[in-house]
Amino acid sequence: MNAIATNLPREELLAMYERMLLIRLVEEQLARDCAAGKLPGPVHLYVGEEAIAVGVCRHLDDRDWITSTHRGHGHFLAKGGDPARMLAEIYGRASGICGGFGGSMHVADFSKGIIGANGVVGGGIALAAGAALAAQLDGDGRVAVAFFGDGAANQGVLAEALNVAALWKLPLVLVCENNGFSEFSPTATVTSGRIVERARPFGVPGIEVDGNDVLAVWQAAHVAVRRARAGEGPTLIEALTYRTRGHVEYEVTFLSEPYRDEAEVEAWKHKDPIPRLASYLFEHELAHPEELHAIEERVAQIVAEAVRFAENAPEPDPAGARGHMFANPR
Amino acid sequence: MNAIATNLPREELLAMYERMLLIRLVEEQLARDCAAGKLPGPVHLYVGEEAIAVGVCRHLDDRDWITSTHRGHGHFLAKGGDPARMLAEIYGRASGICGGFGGSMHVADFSKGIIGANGVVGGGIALAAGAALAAQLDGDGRVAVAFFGDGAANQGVLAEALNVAALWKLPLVLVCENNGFSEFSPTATVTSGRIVERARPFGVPGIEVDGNDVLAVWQAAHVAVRRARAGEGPTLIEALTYRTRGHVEYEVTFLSEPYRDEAEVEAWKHKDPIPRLASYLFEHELAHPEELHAIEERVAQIVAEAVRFAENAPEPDPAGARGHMFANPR
Amino acid sequence: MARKRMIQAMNEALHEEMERDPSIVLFGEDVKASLFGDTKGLWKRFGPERVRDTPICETLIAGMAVGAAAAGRRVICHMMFGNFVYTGMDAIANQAAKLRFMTNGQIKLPITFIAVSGGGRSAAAQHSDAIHPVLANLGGIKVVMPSSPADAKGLLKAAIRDDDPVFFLQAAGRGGEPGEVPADEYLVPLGEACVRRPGRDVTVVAIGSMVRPALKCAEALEGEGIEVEVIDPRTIVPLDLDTILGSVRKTGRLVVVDEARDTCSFASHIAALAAEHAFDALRAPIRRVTVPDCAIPFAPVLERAVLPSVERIEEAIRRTLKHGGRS
Amino acid sequence: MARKRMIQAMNEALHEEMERDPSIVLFGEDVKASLFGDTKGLWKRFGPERVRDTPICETLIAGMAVGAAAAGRRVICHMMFGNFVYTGMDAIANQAAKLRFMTNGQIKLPITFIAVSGGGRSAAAQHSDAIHPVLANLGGIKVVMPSSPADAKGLLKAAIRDDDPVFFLQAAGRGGEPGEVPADEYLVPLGEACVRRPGRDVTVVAIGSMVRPALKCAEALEGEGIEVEVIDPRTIVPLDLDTILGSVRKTGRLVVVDEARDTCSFASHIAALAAEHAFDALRAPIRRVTVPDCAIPFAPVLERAVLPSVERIEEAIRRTLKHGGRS
Ligand SMILES: Cc1ncc(C[n+]2csc(CCOP(=O)(O)OP(=O)(O)O)c2C)c(N)n1
Ligand SMILES: Cc1ncc(C[n+]2csc(CCOP(=O)(O)OP(=O)(O)O)c2C)c(N)n1
Ligand SMILES: [Mg+2]
Ligand SMILES: [Mg+2]
Repeated sequence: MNAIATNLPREELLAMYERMLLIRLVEEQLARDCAAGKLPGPVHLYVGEEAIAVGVCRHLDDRDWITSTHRGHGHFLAKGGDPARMLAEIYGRASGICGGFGGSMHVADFSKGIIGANGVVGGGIALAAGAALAAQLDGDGRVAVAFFGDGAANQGVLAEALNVAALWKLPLVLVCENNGFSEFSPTATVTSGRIVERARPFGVPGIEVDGNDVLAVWQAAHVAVRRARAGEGPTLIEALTYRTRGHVEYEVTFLSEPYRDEAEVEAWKHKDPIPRLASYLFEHELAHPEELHAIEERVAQIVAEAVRFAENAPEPDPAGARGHMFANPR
Repeated sequence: MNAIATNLPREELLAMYERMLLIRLVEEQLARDCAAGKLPGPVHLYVGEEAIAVGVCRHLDDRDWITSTHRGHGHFLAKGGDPARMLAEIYGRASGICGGFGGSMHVADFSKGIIGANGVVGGGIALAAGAALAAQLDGDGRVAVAFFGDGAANQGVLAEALNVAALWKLPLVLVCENNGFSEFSPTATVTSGRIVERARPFGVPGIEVDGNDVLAVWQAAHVAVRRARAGEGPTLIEALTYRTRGHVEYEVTFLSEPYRDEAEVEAWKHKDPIPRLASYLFEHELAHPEELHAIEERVAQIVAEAVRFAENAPEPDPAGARGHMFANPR
Repeated sequence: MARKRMIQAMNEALHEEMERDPSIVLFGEDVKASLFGDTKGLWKRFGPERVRDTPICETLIAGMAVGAAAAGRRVICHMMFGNFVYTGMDAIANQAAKLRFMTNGQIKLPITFIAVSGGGRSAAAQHSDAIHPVLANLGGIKVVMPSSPADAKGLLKAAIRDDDPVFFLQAAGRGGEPGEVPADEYLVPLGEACVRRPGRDVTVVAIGSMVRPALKCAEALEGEGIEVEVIDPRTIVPLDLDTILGSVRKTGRLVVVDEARDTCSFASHIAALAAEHAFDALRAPIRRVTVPDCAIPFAPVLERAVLPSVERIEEAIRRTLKHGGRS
Repeated sequence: MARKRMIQAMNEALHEEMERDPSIVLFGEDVKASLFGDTKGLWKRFGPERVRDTPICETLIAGMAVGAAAAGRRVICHMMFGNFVYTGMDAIANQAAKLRFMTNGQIKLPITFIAVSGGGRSAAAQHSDAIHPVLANLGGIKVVMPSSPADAKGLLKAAIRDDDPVFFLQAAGRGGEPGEVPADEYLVPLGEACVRRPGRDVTVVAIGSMVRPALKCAEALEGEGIEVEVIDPRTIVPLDLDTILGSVRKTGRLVVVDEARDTCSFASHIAALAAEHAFDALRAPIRRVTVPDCAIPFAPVLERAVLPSVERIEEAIRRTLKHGGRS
């Protein structure tokens, strides 16, 4: 781990710990909700990948933009989205962040710079490039970050975005979360070469990083975001991680065969980024177990309140089902 | 120039000379036809780029597949398409190779493995990948070649094709004709980095070659086609050339300003691949001027006959204008 | 006959046709694991040459389908959700729909694209579009929309054997619906509508997923002595116009039920055809039951409110019947 | 008033609006050189920050338009030919048409997409599609189809100021058509049809490029005492249904002329609306003059045969008039 990340103030480290934990507890809540049959529609959880969203988003403020994926709860929360309104959205309630119109795959909060989760794999890349263009024109140092998966990296739009962002020096950070799978296809079966290398022909720097090490992610994002803010153009970060839960909750009910080795899953669980940061904090005597315990209690409290809010939130009014299609309806 | 190409039998060299000349004379005919207002629709000429189509297609036979571009006459002729029926097509006649349904941007002859010109920039890349898949399944050593421009290289489908072709070891040769422009945009203004490099992240070999040197193209294609036939997978060739005519005939009538330097155009005219091969033949004492002259006369004759055929060809019958939409109409 | 789910019927069709014709190649994202179950077992049975998992790159996949078909293969290309077809739209609209035409019929393009289409399962806006009107307008694409397991099997087999690009659209989330499927081999030809239920008072043309609610509604109205004739076009390109017009000429009243957004829906097209060709027989305004011109909302209560329901169909039928004939 | 070509009128609109609103950014392929002339001079006037030539990558371009608009810019995105919209279709159908809806109206998406649409110039199948039915069916996209230079200018300015994604479709090859354009600033609001010519015998709704031949036809029939009312919807989303229905209620006869392929055309949709809402007034079958369900052929003689012509419009009108009212 390099100089800068290891010199972070302990408050910053604790904040990252707290944010990762928030994501984890919300996702575990959703896993239970899903098992209980309480969630409409498909749900894709981010468990085990929290270090990426958190390590990147610590560099961003509300005026920076992010675009996300079908696995987007973690990005939403890391960027400062409200867990209560996110849960209400996933429950399909009127006080959800999108009024129940979006759901799990479309959680968005523009007031926080969250352009939103996206049901189209690769769809967020072009949106982020556009936001980066807007940011560049605004000229006030904002950046746009696109989170996307290893599967999404095979969509041609990534190459298109690298090309344009390089030409125009867009303040764009492309964060590929390589979690080993594209749905049920192991990455190597559908992805040739290393994704991080795909930036090089365009003259864009590529950084590969351990995606389960929040400090390593923080470090890579630090470099990329600073570059973007300084007008030096885009960076591609490939964060190596693993999806320890299913692609989609409930997949065991429809898959006839396992697509991966349970031992592999277990091995990766030992690389869980949250205990890993805890160990780091202890090793470097930056926190006591009680402190972390206090954080855990606080976060559990927040999540419990969020669940309460969401559960008690009213259903949307079907009379308004046509929604806000146009800003200027006739 | 490396060993193999320079050891080519002189018959092969003369055949390439003849084929390049055929393309040139047909295109010059079309330029005159266009100036005379005889051609319906837009026409994009290949003048100056003949070495690429010819250097590549000499390695192919009728059972190999090619896909082409809006600038597709050269590929059609290089692959053995009939100039008379091509001209008739471009004139919009019933005996055109596509019965007048396709026109300049859609000349195709499946009996010669010519899947056809394509009005969609980048559109032929995926078609060629599909043909390569079919060829691979056929298992008889066929290959598919996609010709496309530097502008087309910025379409994401190129990255998608590189990825899949590398994974599946498809017998695919991707030939990028970098002629310095994407319509009226100089390549450097819309293309970051070197196109040939875009193959590397996928583990695909890239070969850059002087596209105005037919022997160099022949050499590169030799390597790539052999690789493909041997089941070793795809290759990307970037052939550097220059478009000495306009992007589209008649562009001066609608462009308000020049988009390039006339001196640059003139400089490239001196690199014309046809006289260049002639010089090579003379220098190496492989042909006498009279021999080339005889070829020129023969080709001029072929073109004159093709024009006669096309001019006398009947107009299509409007009663059949709905064409062959379905193979199994109800 | 045996009771089977629609997805099983599709799975059988795929097995039988790939067995029958070794030139068939099938590819798409995760066709080996099979998200919906339709392609389950094919990889094991036919091997990794003929059954291929692709990366996520719809632009390429759809274009490869065209290229492989043009080069002589019979192709089955799985696009998963209808909304992902937009990503591969160039190859579908500019290549698949036009390559045969542009080359004056030099080639056949035997491609079957499979996708689920429509809503109903809270998959939200980007997974719930009913894409058939867009496809039908392209001109060169046949569009198959089965409403039962038996039809799904017979139509899918016919689609695969067809020499043109066909989109086989399975109604999203309806793959589990059971029905009787004949044991012996059979085909359901493209372009033959089916009168699901005869009746003399009003014609209801219901497309794909809408056949079930239309039938439910017809049953409910039976008790009041209202005879609803329910027609299932089964394929919208080609369209069996004769069966539809014959029914309208008989009943004089037409309701069209379509899970598409209203503007330029297939419901509109059928209404237009009837307003031209069966005009003299019409005794009441032609009503459409469609999705309003909005995206599909996520929350179940919202989604239900925009999708055509038995209640909305019933209301349309009643209004049509109430109209006092020609004024 | 001054006589201007349509493309000049568009060029003026772009200049005026970019002058007026510095938040506007315009990009697309070769917008600096300007293939059609509509974006000519903008790069010089507004500089390379606000006017950008992009590489050829419609998938990205269309998506960037959405992202930049979501991030607060007013965007003009030039897609060149309608057929290239298919390449960028995901961003249009899944993102532009839905992002505001999915996020419960959190944002506006002020995007004007410009493209030429339709045939008539032997540009062949991949450059001649009339793409408006596909766009209109998406639900979240407004669709503007001007028929005169004056409307082109006023509608384009209104489209740019509109806070929703708008497709501005200029009829291909008609950019050179001249017409009177007011000297003072003006807007033509979206959603207001125009009665191009009043008449009491038959209503002809003509869309975009079809207004001219419809008017020609109406003039020719005037000599025989046939009064044709020609309605130009100007925008098909939003649609000024009242004006259309008002006319149909008056004339009792409707012909719709649309350069789209027939199946799921906008002609079908207008026919369906009339067959529902003006049924009692109708005295003859509703006829559509459209393109048959094929791609557009290259050869002029073939292309002319599939595009709606003055002759085909006239024939449709005559057949409509011949029909003896209600039977
Ligand atoms: C355009 C498109 N194609 C296919 C899908 C179906 N799909 C949803 S998630 C997924 C896999 C995505 O893999 P990756 O990008 O690695 O993200 P991960 O799920 O691993 O986080 C696929 C194929 C989709 N949603 N959008
Ligand atoms: C998808 C698509 N976008 C845009 C165009 C318009 N267009 C036609 S040719 C061309 C430039 C192509 O440049 P390049 O690929 O370098 O080929 P070249 O013309 O130089 O041979 C463009 C933008 C098109 N035909 N298709
Ligand atoms: Mg993944
Ligand atoms: Mg070029």
